[in-house]
Amino acid sequence: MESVMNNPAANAATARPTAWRRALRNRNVRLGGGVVLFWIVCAIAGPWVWSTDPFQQSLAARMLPAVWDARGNWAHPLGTDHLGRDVLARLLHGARISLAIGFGAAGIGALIGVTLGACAGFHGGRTDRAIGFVLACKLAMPGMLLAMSLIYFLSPSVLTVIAVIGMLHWTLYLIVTRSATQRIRQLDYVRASRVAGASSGRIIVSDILPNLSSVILVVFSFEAGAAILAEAALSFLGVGVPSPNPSWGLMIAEGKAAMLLRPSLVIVPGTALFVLVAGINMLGDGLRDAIQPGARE
Amino acid sequence: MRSSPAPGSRTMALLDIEGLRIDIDTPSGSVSAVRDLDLRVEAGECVGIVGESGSGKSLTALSVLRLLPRGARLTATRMNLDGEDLLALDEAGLARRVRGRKVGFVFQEPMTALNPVYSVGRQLAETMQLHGTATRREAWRRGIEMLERVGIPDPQGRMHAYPHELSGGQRQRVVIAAALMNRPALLIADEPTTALDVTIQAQIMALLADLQRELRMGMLLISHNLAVVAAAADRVAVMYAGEVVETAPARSIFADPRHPYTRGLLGALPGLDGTGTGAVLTTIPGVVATYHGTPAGCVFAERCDIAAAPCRTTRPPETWSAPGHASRCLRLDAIGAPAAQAAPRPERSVGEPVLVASGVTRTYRQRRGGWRRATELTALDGVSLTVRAGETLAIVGESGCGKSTLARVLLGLERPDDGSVVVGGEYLSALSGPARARLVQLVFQDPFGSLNPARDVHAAVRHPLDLQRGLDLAERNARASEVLDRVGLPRRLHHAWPGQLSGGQRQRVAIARALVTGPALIVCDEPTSALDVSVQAQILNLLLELRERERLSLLLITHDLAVVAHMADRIAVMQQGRIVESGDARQILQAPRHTYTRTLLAATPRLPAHAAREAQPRMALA
Amino acid sequence: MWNFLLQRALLALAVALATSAVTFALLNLSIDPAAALVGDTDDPLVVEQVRKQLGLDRPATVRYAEWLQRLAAGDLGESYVLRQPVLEVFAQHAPVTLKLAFLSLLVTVLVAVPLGIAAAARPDSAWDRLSLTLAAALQASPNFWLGLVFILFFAVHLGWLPVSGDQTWANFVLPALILGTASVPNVMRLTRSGLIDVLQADFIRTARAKGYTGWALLRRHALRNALLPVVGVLAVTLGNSLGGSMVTEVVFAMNGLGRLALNSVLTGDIPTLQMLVLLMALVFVGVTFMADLLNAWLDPRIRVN
Amino acid sequence: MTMAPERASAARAPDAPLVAAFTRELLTLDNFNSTSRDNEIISLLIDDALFYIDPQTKQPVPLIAASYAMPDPLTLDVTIRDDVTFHDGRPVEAADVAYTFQTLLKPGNTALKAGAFALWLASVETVSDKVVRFHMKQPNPLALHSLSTAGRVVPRGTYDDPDAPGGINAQAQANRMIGAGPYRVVSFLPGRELVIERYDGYRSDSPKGAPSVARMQFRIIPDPATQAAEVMAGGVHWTYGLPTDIVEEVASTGRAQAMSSPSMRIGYLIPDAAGRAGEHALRDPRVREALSLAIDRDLIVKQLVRGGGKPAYTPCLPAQFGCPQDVPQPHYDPARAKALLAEAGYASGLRLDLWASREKEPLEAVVEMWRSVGVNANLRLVKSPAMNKARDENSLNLYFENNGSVGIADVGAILPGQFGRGAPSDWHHDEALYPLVEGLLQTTDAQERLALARSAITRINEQTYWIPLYEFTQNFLLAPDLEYVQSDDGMPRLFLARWRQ
Ligand SMILES: Nc1ncnc2c1ncn2[C@@H]1O[C@H](COP(=O)(O)OP(=O)(O)OP(=O)(O)O)[C@@H](O)[C@H]1O
Ligand SMILES: Nc1ncnc2c1ncn2[C@@H]1O[C@H](COP(=O)(O)OP(=O)(O)OP(=O)(O)O)[C@@H](O)[C@H]1O
Ligand SMILES: [Mg+2]
Ligand SMILES: [Mg+2]
Repeated sequence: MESVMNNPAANAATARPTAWRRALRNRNVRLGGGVVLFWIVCAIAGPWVWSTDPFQQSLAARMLPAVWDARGNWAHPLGTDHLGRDVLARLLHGARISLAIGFGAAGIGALIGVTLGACAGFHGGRTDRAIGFVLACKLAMPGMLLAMSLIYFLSPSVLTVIAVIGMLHWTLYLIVTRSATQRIRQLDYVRASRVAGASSGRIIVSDILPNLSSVILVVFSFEAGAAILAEAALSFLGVGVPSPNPSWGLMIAEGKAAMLLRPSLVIVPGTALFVLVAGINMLGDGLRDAIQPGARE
Repeated sequence: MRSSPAPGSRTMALLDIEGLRIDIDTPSGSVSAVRDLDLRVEAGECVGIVGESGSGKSLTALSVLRLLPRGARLTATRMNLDGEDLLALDEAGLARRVRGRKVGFVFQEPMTALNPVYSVGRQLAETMQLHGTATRREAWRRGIEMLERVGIPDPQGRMHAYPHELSGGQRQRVVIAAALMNRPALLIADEPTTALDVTIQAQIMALLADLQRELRMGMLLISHNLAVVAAAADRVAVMYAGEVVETAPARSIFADPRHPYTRGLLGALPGLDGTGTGAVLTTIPGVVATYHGTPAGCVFAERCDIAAAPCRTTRPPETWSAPGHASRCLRLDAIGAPAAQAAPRPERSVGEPVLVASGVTRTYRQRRGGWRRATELTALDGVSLTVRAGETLAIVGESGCGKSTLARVLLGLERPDDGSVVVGGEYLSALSGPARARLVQLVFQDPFGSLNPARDVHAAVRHPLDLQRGLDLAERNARASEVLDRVGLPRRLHHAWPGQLSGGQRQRVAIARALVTGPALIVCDEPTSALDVSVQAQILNLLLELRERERLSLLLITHDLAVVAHMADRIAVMQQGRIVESGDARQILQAPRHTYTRTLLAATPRLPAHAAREAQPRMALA
Repeated sequence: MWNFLLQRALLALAVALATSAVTFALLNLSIDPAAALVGDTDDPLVVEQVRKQLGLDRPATVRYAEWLQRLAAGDLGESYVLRQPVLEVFAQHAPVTLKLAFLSLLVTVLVAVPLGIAAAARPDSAWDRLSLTLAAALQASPNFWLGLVFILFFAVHLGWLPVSGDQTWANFVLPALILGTASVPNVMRLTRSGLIDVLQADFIRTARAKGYTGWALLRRHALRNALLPVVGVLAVTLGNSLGGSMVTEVVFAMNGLGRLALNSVLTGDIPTLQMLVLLMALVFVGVTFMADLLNAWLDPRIRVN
Repeated sequence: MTMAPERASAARAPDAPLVAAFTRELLTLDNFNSTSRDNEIISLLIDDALFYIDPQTKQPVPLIAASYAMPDPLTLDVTIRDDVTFHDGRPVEAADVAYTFQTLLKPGNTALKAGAFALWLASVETVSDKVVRFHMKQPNPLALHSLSTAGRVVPRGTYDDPDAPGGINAQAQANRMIGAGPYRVVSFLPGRELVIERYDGYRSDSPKGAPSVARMQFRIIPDPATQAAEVMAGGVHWTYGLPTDIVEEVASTGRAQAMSSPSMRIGYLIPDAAGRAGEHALRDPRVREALSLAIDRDLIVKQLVRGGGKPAYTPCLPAQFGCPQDVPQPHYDPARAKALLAEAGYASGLRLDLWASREKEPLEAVVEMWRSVGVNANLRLVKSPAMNKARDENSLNLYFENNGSVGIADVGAILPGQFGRGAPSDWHHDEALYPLVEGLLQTTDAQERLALARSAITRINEQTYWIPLYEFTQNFLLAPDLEYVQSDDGMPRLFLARWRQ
């Protein structure tokens, strides 16, 4: 039956009333999106506004407390770290790196996972089984272990860390893309494209992928959060972002040694990480809630 | 709906609803889905509700059990069932005393109405156990009994089956059996057969009628299919945009429709006798409107061709034209006799063959996991057919007989294992994708799946041209716009997104997309079965018009014999991958030779004019 | 059925071999086991001794071929570091991780599933928001950090539980909580969204029309359907936590497989790593297989094949 | 984080067990087959060697040996005491000593320390019940030191195994150690836990003193923060090697005592002066010197290393014999560093990769100091297996290394091993330097050795083959009621621990 039609022809057909508009009305999307946006603005503008050099050490002024401590001062609002570097400057600079890691790694994961998933879902049969095997291998392999050997092997740098984390976080994309592709492949518009003479590749690129974008974005948001945390764990094990680059994960791992004396060294980047990841996840939750019901409309 | 204009003569009805109003909170505001609705069902009576999609039929039915969607608010002045005040019952009370006990409910989708992880037996027995009306063992026995009653073979064994092991028709029978376990006083059936084959639809409808009579149940039958309602109901209510616009005994509503909407619906139905082939159907322009708040005037005014100024400001009162026959229209006087269907078009000439398929065979290998031998399924078995220029060939047959497979092969989407397909003088298998696209195109059943939600209308229509070589963008754009004009899509919708279109509009876009490459043949796989009658009429008219104007050949695949009768020049009947009968449409419809064709014809419900029950009315009106 | 089992076994083997080959290649490319094994010295004499002791003077390909050959005979080799057959090493380290994995699975299930159900039963209610917030919070807390905070609070400050070690059950409480809560967000979300989906299904409307409401509706008609995908995710979680509790085991000084894996990377103990990867892959395939069986038992539609 | 005041603890019984924590796995008990510092600590507890390094004088004194004599520079006669017993009660005899070293010298022995003995020992024999004779290949000024740090004695036949290649099984004592030290092994789970108890048969007049703590348990806790938490919670009583920050902050809660001492471990950078990794700016001595001069070692030590750390300006420690400090030293002079770089043609800057596997913070400080003289260094912190691989494949040209001289206060314990021909850390390939450092192990004449060492160190500093940084600090966290003294040779002697009453 022609399902619920809200007199659609009546509204002016200019914008695209797809899931996006519904998403923008979602509370979680707004809140999470606001948080993410806040950090993006911080990452871009922060280092200009607070222009202290995040790498400038001052060994004589190490581990100064933050302003809320009686001994703190406004020269270093969040205090200094174990090498006397300004924590606020590092936090802002770290936002760039952590966001780069989150988005970069999630992007690489998306590239791998979506490509594999779309191929598996679209071609099915032998291709599907081969990709399923790769997936089983990936799932069966301890990820941390892979990460460590890979980071040894490639030289450690922010880019390496992004690449390695990306290479470890594509399974969810694959699974989601594969099943969504299987579903979409059956739809009549794909058949219509075939009838119009489109090749498989063209169908995947122009018919299937655009319709996966919302699901992929949801996975992307979760993976971005996971990637930021994965970097923190790698830093804990000593194979994360190379210092002196101030990623938040590294700041936590470094601050851990002075956790009792200067809890703020852990709490400040920890809170930043928490807020960002929680924001990203909230965004993802919201997007999924907004996109899932009646995915067709 | 009062069965009589005299308020004093109210008898105790089984179901008595008065002043029902349902509002639904949506993100874009509160929608008034049902307004000021009265409905009575007497014991042993079958009341039908018809109306276009979105007119509020399901909500009305669900409101009896208060199973409304989240955000729906229900108010009513009276809502009695069997003497009990439903409005006074809370959720728990309703669940305990009404749902599944006094009222049984049959839903539209048999495929999903049963829980896939539990056995049929459990889902039958639980209805009684839940209400404590029987012990486990008694419930089980009654389950078997009911399965037998609804005509499922080996009921004892089937109790242990899971839903996926049953066919759609069997599942619907199980759903009916489950609804009847506690011998309810009222059975509500919401589109019980829409998803089923015609033959099975006939069986299920007959079953429901039998059961209703046998158990002396009241029944509320909801369907968008006028013929189905005509065959089963004692009284009919026509709903439009949340209101009952006309209510009458079944016989008189079809014989003497009063409301312009009812007349529109009836006029839009193609006839089955084959005499009307090619005639233009009457249509109702536009789609059902949604109201936020109570409309000032007649809800149908927007689409009514005889609407006058007062129609938009004054709410029409209920007018009684005969005992039991009421309608809400201010312009009853302006309505003449029911519009006679226009005269059939002259005989048309057919030309050269555009498509010749010979001996097409397609088998599917079904892997059953592991190394077990794959089983073979012959979906097409030596099918040969010819379609000539300007001709419409209809392919009919039961579900799973291979119609869609044939369509896919003819479109080059799938290669036949054997046999050949020649289109426009060229072997299909030798053509490139874009070259093929200039010869054959297709229109689908599901208007919602046929458009890529990520492309706007114009881009969707242009897409096949994008894949052709040698046309620059301006040319392609111009051609797409031109085709969209030709299918009658308003200009303001040329750049709309599919999500903003109604089903009929989508189908127009799909047809435009099929036309844009200028093909010789268009394959239409169930082009209207997902559409309302009024919209179906629009689409059929469009196809007919295009056929005339562009000398298009159509290959029409459908279940609906009325559509076939209306459109087809020739008919091919398929069964199990083979063409069992083919020939001139009129001849086959009037004198079918193959048994399967006869069954198909017999199962197709007809309006009272053709129905046998017309002769022996069994209405019991107050 | 036998066909199916055989197929699964072959798949497990293929996965295990593929992963072990990747591990071997990666490790040989990134570290020098001999240099890693000597420890606190870089005295070339000592390094030479190590090479001789372990036969590392031969090319990696030869060593891998040998490893395969011995594997065919059922011999997984001997740890470079502990100088014991790796299977013995596995047997020593497995119990800790097994306990940890099952306890944390228990934590996950006991926390995530009820929360998910409560959230789905009334979307957008206070419960729902609380659960989602909790999930976001848990997901955003790095494991090691949470571990240290828990240690400081529960073990040092309150003195309720031991700080580290793996000797008594009390030792497992904190790590299982940490590891278990790590997968709570995912499982909870999945339970929630699965149940929300199921509650919108047609058969739920049928069940309501039969008279089911409230808890009975959830229990008798919705839960089984909603938990089907959860089972698969739990299996993957379990499979991963058997090999992946590295950080937790380090923080809590537990001697399980995660620690063993980490140390093996740090010391270039290739045979142990090979064994770990091989067994983990088998375990993983095994666990997911069990999940499939469980799902087949829960879902008659799968049972057919 | 606020901490509850320490829970009142009743005075500990004098023989209460002591729990010590190690960061890394303890894999074997056999010090001959290990190079880890943890094994040295354990070996001092469960083994007695022929000699013992006196923590005050840092000189070898007889331990199992009663006396020794050197009839000629290539012969060492050691007379052993008659009151020393193995933990199984058997007396230690000359035959056990001879067996121990003969086994080490067998060509097929794969024990990790076997090769080191084979360098200077030719053969060992018994002269009588109580006298063992060592024949040396060359005069060895550090012979007694070697016999102190690695000269423990095992019962005859310990390693014999007819099935093993060469008849020796180097692993024989990995798990079941029979020693002659003040403690004996109760149980050992490799990689997990070791429990030892006071050996009652231990002689009371040993230079090691009489052990006090009755029982010790060694646990492996990899994460320093967890170790600190354990000490605070009272689950661990002795731990070493924690970062200064952690030690200080834990001590500030009053739940543990902090202790820092010198470590006799020096940290330094090795530049690729020889061009092992190809042509590079570091081939230029001016660049190397500039790098060294640009480092403010005092600041690093004062602010980051702290504890018992000291700045280092020579490739050896001042506490070591033969390590003069009146040689040219690279004292902090950023202006000169800049000038040197400009002279060498790097006025506009220089890019470097600095590899390291530990000491992250001080090295970050170094990198920052270099930055201010225009050297842009990228700190590549990897685990040591990865760094060693890069080093051995000549794919790095500047790395951080450290050396603890096995606690021996003599330059002979560090210079030959670091600068000798073919050493992995030989990145100078300076023909003039080889004879100087190798001579340190070939002559016993103290004056001659001093002269050799001075020339070698001068040459190394002039050419900046090393960029010495600082002496490490040795940090301990102790239970509040544990008495423990640490010698400044950096070698923990746990048998000296006792509960404060
Ligand atoms: N869950 C809902 N949320 C918002 N509006 C709804 C919802 N369900 C129904 N409606 C509105 O109520 C109106 C009537 O819906 P209903 O399902 O009763 O129509 P129907 O006549 O049964 O149509 P169909 O033939 O398509 O089943 C629709 O126009 C729709 O806009
Ligand atoms: N890709 C496929 N693989 C295996 N079997 C298939 C495949 N496609 C169709 N079949 C089988 O071929 C037979 C014919 O299917 P087809 O879709 O052509 O039927 P149909 O007549 O269009 O039915 P309906 O009226 O329900 O659309 C069916 O039994 C179907 O199960
Ligand atoms: Mg409906
Ligand atoms: Mg079909």
